[in-house]
Amino acid sequence: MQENENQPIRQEHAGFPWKQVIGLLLSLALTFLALWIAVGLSLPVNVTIAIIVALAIFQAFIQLFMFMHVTEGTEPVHQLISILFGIYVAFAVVAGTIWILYAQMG
Amino acid sequence: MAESLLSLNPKKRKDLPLEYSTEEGDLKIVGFWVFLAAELVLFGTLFGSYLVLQSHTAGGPSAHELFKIGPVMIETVVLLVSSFTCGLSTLELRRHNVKGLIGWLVVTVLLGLVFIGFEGNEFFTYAAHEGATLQTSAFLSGFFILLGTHGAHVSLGIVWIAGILIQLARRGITPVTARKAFIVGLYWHFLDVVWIFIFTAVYLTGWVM
Amino acid sequence: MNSITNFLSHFFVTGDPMIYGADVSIVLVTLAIFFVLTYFKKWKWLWQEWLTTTDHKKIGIMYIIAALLMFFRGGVDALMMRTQLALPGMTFLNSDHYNQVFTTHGTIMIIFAAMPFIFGLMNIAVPLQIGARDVAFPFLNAVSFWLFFAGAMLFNLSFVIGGSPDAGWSAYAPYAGTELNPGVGENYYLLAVQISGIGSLATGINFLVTILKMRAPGMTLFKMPMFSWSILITSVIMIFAFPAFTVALALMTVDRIFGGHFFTIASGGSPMLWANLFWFWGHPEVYIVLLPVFGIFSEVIATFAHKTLFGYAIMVWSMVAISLLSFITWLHHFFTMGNTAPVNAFFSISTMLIAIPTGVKIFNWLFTLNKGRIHFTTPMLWALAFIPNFTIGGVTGVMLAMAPADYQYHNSAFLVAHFHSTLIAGTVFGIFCGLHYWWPKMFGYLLDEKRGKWAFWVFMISFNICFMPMYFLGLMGQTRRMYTYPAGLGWGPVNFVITIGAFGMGVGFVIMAYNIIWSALHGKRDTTGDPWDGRTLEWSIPSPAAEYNFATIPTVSTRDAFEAMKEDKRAGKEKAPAAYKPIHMPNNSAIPVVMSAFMFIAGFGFVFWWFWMAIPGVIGVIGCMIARSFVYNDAHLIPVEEIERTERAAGRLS
Amino acid sequence: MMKTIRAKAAVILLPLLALLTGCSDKIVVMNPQGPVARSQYHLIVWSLIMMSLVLAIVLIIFIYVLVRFGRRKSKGFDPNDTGNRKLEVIWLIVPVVICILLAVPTVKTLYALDQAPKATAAAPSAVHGKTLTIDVTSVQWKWLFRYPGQNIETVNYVVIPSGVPVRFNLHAYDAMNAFWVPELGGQQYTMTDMPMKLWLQADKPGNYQGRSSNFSGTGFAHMTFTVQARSASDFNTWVNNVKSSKPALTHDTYMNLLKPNTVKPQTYSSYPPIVAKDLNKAQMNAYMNGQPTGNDAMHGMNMDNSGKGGK
Ligand code: HEA
Ligand code: HEA
Ligand code: CUA
Ligand SMILES: [Cu+2]
Repeated sequence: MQENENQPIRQEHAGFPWKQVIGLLLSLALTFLALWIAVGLSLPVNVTIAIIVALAIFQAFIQLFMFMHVTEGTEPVHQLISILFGIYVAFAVVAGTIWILYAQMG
Repeated sequence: MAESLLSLNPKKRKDLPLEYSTEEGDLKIVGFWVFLAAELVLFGTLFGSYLVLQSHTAGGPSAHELFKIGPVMIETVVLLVSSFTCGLSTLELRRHNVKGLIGWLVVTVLLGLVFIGFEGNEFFTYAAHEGATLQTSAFLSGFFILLGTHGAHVSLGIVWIAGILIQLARRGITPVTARKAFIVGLYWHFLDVVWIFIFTAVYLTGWVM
Repeated sequence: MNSITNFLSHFFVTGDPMIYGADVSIVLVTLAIFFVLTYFKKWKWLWQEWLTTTDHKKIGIMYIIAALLMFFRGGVDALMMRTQLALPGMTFLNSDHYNQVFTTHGTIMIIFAAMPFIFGLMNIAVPLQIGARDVAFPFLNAVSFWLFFAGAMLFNLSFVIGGSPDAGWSAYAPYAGTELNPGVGENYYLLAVQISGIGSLATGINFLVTILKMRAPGMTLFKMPMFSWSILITSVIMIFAFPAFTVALALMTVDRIFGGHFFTIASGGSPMLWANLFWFWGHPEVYIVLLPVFGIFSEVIATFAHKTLFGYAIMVWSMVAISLLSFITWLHHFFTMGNTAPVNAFFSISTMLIAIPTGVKIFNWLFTLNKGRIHFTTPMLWALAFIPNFTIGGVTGVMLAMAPADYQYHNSAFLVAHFHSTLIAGTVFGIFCGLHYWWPKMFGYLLDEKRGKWAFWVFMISFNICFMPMYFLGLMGQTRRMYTYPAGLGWGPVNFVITIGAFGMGVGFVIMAYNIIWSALHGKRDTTGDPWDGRTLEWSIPSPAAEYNFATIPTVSTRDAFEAMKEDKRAGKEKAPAAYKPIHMPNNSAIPVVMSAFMFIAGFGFVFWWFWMAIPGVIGVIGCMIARSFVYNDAHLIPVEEIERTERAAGRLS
Repeated sequence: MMKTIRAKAAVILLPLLALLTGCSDKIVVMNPQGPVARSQYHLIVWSLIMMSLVLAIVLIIFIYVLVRFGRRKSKGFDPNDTGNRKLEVIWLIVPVVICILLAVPTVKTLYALDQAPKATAAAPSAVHGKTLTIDVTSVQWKWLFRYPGQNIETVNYVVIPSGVPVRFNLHAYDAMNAFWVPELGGQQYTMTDMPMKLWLQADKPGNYQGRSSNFSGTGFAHMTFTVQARSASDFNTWVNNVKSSKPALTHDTYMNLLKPNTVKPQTYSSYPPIVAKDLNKAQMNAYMNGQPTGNDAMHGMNMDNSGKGGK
């Protein structure tokens, strides 16, 4: 399978790595923002948790799109659907487990 | 030209980076994405378990008493930066620059080692000074296994990148080594994503509660 | 000296004649195998042709052989249980022994018989159906098989060494924890199921990528045979259900082996968390063993009704719906664990919803038969019997889904009847159906129809005798997992009938086994490659298929691609075959077998808390992975002359 | 072939019909003796009717297509009959409707069972509005019943007044079990880390078989008990009798009861304070070693004993 070795490769990535640098700065900013909201402010616990979880999800998407090239490939729809299904099931197991084990009668 | 194992129309592949240039590369990258999707559920299950056990301290130390902001922030920043350097290595891969690729991967591995060092130290401190081990309470079992699983993934990533570095040094950038370097990059970024949630769900909520 | 005998008497299970019998027969069978292989000088052949193979067809056959053996073991367990329960107050098995038997029966049947059987059939049929030369990751495929095999061996070893698990296939904490269950039995369960589960996850990824990426040109997803669709969906469920189980098993392993407190009574452990995690995998698991057989039935019913499948698109979408719903119903297995009304209400309704897509499929099969020309072959009989029998299992499932009613059925024989109605009338009928259907493609001859039909009728009727009365037994208050019961409750006669049915199923299975042997000697050769007038691509190539499957990859333009080709041929529009080209095929590899041997060693070490043994095993596994990473030359080229020779021998080239 | 299928249909459906009439008292689930079991029984009968309907539809179509198209030379073969939007919509809608018809009473019953059953109308006014609380502990392999109001304890049998809603607080000492008295109502698990509640009520005096329905080890099959429902006055007499004529449960006897074994029914006129603490096995071990049990605030989920779980 070596015959493809000389295929043309797109050189789109020449120049300063803006995408990566912005990704890094954003994730650092989000991290410290979350820390400040959790430790620095004293919002009600539920509100705090809602905000920091939202920030974490936002940051995860930054990694996914800025660093991980999730939309690349011959048929990127395959990995996109896989990740979406994974998110669906992961959400089911986290939310379901918490709901079931916290909402119990005595 | 030999007729290959699979029959998918290879035309689309021409405009894609080197790691997609063979059918094998294409398959393995998709396969790895699917694997990462499965890992989402694996970590999801660990998170769910940790979160329901978080308050089950059984008289032992609680999250609030245990976690120190300083070391955790260092771990977090180190891992975030390593994700960035790993992103740069993929960039150098795309530029066909072996030296740059190897260089940034080496930096990434070193940052990974720093992270593991800090995490190991954190675990050790808990165990040695607070008497907090996996056997202390359900909360601590959850904590050590969730973070331990992540840490084991990072350690495996370090060994894996080291193996790929050897192959890159020996063979340069070929479709096969390009694919390997790209996939290990995906893996590394994914671990960063997991850490973001550990940081939020374990440490931040631990401090909040 | 004393400590050595003491150790040995704990290491080997002692004191039970049945187990001594098993010890002796294991030693004898092993010796016999060694002898036969050595005498006929078959070691090299075995190693080169089978143990190191990466050919999906051979891996499929190995899966099926192993699964049939495991089905036999699980069946013997079932007959032992049924003998013990036949009459009130029987003393054939004591309590502890009975508890081990139902645990191994359930675990083996689901994890080491039903799943590998399905993996076998999908290995054989899927690449052929989609016009591929192998799966996406042939090496990984071999790894999956050998991990399953290592897990199965480890699990079965528990019978003679150390003692079997006895907490049920669902291994509920805290009973399965070390406080109440100190032996090694549960460790076996955890490690064996874990090892084979990793293989299942890999199989899921492998087949998902295979089906997504390796279809013949022109075969869009919606032109794909329904069995391949069902495997696509099943793979998705496996990929997302197994990681949860991996974690659950790992956490309990941490509890048992490293003193953790996830599910313990002490130190804040939450036993209910185990139930929650187990069923998060456990419910999708039942669809993992069901959807593939839905695919098989779709192929077989269409083939023998001589019609295209009715409502193809909605058949696909209903499976997609099932895959999504299957992840949000798990709580129905513990409605009675103190949940609040909103929680139970949510999961009652989400469970009932699954009846809708399943019903869609049932009606579509019925309407495929409608206006068909029905041929009652053996595979078709299994498929037809599935429809009413499975519907009974399905509708009783819906009854269980109604939480307040489930308070009365839960853990009763009614539940046992429900899940055997679905697992046997669904999964087992389905794998027997697929076995008869694809047998000629695997081995080049057909299973005998007359004997096959006998096996079918005996098994099917006995199945009803066995499991229909069990619903009533549940309503009469008998619970599951009771090793005995007193007279006077009216349970005795019902149990007796059930036991008769169980032995009848044994007879049916024996007839089937006899048929396999008889047909191997006298079976009709399949010279055309298309014994059933099939509709899909696997029937377009010779039986058994060549190493490379397709000499030239077919181009597809419609559903039922082979049927269309045959029509073209009849109309004289046959396309000239393309010229052969050399074919790349994956090399054999010893790494999967070796790796699974290390896995077995590691597993065995952990079972006995022997870290000196476990750690080298783990290192061996990692070493194998590293070794593999440095293998660059993993494929060989089949030259055109060899392809011509093979095709000529199969009568495809004049 | 046809004959066997028809015969099978009869074999399946006839007993179902027999069940609907509740003809046999051996079929305990179909022989409800209290309001809880009765509401579940109604739900079961309703679901049986709907399920028989579904099964009948499937069987009728099944038999029709096999008879019509299974013969050697049947007419009407149409290989182009590959789908029909209208039909497909029908078999999407009908099951949806059936599911709704099942879901509505399911949810209603669920919420109703969360509350104490309404006292039987025929009950004497003396017991109107009254409830009884009994704490149940499952131990490998026996059932302990504690009457906190009466300060008495029984083993492997329990006496309740008929016509009065009884609140069973369920708890496990070691393995999980499930408390099931089919004639009075469905089951509920017992767990080590949280109390669970189950409301049951008997219409009239009588003896009802109860058993554990969740596997808990060697003696599981013998983990049975009887529920003896007595009239309100007989119940009071029984309580007084116990108080005057039965021995007290001593600490040592209690510790013996906690060992894994099977025992005969027993009765005690009082119990030591440790019984009321609802310790599980781990907590008991800690207590015996002089360590804190942590049971004052149920460790872990912060469950209290008053019935309001969670936070
Ligand atoms: C292949 C295996 C398989 C399959 C397919 C199913 C299918 C279903 N199962 Fe079953 N189940 C098991 C295997 C399976 N199950 C096992 C092994 C257990 C017990 C495990 C243990 O505890 O050890 C179990 C337990 C189990 C329980 C737990 C009970 C308890 O523990 O108390 C419940 C409760 O809701 C349930 C429900 C269902 C439902 C609603 C379906 C549905 O998917 C069925 C859908 C099908 C139909 C309904 C028939 C066809 C439809 C029509 C003809 C359309 C019209 C119908 C209606 C509108 C109703 N199952
Ligand atoms: C695919 C899954 C599968 C299959 C195929 C079966 C098949 C059978 N099962 Fe199984 N069963 C389960 C999955 C399955 N079961 C599970 C998950 C449980 C729950 C376990 C738990 O509680 O943890 C269970 C539990 C279970 C119980 C309940 C035990 C209890 O709770 O006390 C019973 C009791 O009757 C039973 C019976 C049978 C019978 C008679 C068969 C028959 O179909 C078997 C028929 C096959 C053979 C008999 C082949 C063997 C042939 C021979 C031995 C030849 C010699 C014989 C003669 C000549 C007669 N099973
Ligand atoms: Cu179980 Cu709270
Ligand atoms: Cu289920």
